[in-house]
Amino acid sequence: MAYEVKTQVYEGPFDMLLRLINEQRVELYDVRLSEIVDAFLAEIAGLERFDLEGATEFLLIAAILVELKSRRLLPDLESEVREEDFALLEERDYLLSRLVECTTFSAAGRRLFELESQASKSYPRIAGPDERFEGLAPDLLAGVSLDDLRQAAERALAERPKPRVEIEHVLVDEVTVAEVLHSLVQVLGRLRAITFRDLTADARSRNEVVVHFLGILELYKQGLVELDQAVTFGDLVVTWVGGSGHADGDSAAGQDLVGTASLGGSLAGMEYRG
Amino acid sequence: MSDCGQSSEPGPGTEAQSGEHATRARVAEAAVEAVLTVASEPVSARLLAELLEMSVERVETLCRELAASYEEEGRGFSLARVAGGYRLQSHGAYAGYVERFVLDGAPSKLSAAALETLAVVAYKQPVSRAQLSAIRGVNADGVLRLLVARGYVAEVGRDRGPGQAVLFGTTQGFLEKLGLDTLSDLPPLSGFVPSADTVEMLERALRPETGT
Amino acid sequence: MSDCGQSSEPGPGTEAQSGEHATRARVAEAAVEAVLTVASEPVSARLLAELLEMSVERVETLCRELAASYEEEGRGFSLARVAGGYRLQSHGAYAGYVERFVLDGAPSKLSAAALETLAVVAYKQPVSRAQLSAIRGVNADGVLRLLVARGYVAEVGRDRGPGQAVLFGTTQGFLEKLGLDTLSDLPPLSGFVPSADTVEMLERALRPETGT
Repeated sequence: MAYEVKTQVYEGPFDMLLRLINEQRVELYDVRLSEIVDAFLAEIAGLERFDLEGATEFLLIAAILVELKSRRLLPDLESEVREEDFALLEERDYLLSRLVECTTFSAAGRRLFELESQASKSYPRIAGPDERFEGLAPDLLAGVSLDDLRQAAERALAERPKPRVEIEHVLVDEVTVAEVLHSLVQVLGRLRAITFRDLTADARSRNEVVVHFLGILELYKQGLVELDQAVTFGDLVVTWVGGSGHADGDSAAGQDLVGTASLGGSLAGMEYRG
Repeated sequence: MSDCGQSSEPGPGTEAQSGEHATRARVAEAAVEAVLTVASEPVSARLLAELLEMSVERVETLCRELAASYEEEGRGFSLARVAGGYRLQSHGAYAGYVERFVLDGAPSKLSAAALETLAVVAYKQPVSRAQLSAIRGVNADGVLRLLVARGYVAEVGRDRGPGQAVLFGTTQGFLEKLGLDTLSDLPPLSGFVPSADTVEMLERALRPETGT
Repeated sequence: MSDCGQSSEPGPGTEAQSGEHATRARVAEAAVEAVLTVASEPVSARLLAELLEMSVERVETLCRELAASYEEEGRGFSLARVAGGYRLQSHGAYAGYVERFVLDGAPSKLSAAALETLAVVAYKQPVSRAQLSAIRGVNADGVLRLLVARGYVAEVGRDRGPGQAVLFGTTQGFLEKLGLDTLSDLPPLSGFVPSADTVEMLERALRPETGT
């Protein structure tokens, strides 16, 4: 399922993760880490004081996500349980408990929204006493000095929320995995086998090479290509085994792969920024 | 009970339905009641007619009947026709209670929010609702209505731009209460005063804040 | 007609008389109506009891009955209990007409992130910035500032620990906006804990196995 994540400065990593996992029903490895990172960086940029605690917390979560993501992305070459897996399990439990807490308050927030929507249909009467009681009604300005008024004006004019700096436009996705997948499926369907070096000979940037590599990994994961590397650091040969029906880029396989585009986009974005 | 019943039928243009809020006349009556409940100023028959999508004559008949029924039922409020419009007001028979309430119970001070809004109107007049909301970062309508009802603030004109937004300014009464001759006697503001451009920019910045 | 009936009977302390405004209960009801008509904020049962010279319990019963009768008669207004007091408000069923009248434009809605933060404040108050940030996973300053500016949340004190962090809580306005009488009317938080299925789904999404 194709989706787009709108980075909103005020939405935190937990929100983002939850929204993606809960509502969009995407797998964890589809989560755009760069979105999360960008949101966080934007928050930090807007701070007068650097929040070390928050940053540490965030880095921990980001690290867990990267770890989990990379494991899901790579083929399961060795399945033995390693020691660090236990540490990972622990971290995962931690993350899970945070997500459960966050889910709870998300749901509570939605309920508050419902209550407010309901209540906002009724407008309160605020007319106050009519002129018959004017003489009696306490003068609301009694005791308000000119200085109070000046201070109130300064408060009101100063206490403006800071305008948000739009950051979305900074990210330029030169090429996404979705686009690459589309062309890879066509090229491979036609040529059947090609070295990765040849495949990326026309790449204009390292980004594009990376994105192609991710595309190939995805195709491998889907069982559409076979990979062969005779010697370490040698040429990687990509062989199409997906059948001829897949030469059409709009095939079901192509559709399924669109989600991965986010990852490519995110890596491209990060590379671009670095 | 935190709120007393919230069925969700007849909006404007909705066909009258059977049941409690049934007949067309009853819907119109209730709509008048709803509007007058939230109004701080008398509402003209013409405006009511527009809101209810019926003739001015029908509105007048309806209001007369409603007023008579309140009187007959011995309600504590009455529907009065004053200064070119209709309004709900406390019934004269219960003025004693109202006086005691006004003396003892009514808020005797402007809230901080109301004072800030009043101050912004005073210094930046003429200002529109939207500008006020943008400056304060909140919808200013409720507070504005209170200030108008209390006679501190009044409509002073219309924006010439598209939309012709109503512009607000302070009243003579406001000046008198604060012992000022003219607005130029207001103490000067120190520090940053946003220009119209800045206000507009703020308005824009606030807009994407809507729910996901 | 310039005003609809201004007979001059029962003020406070006046003996109930026979006739339309007759029975004691009806006088009390009408007095409540009169006071709420001129009020601009919710009026506490205690104050009403004082004005009417009757017990708080009787006032509460009376208001409940009055609210029920408005509802039953399909009135355009309702008598609601919010933020610790009673107020007249337009009936939700006629929001369409009222919105056309007040021209507020829909008040800008809170974002999901703001709502979630609001929920944390509501259920965990008093709460510090750091606690909020920890729960939401990011710095909460921006959202908090918005909630304060919109009048949902305010500083309510200082932590006694080192650093004396500012503590936040919900406001009277929060109760009014949500149509709640007191904070104890908030739906219990336990009702929002995700189901076992959801937790399992989250758990699965985090499982580091290679998916196919």
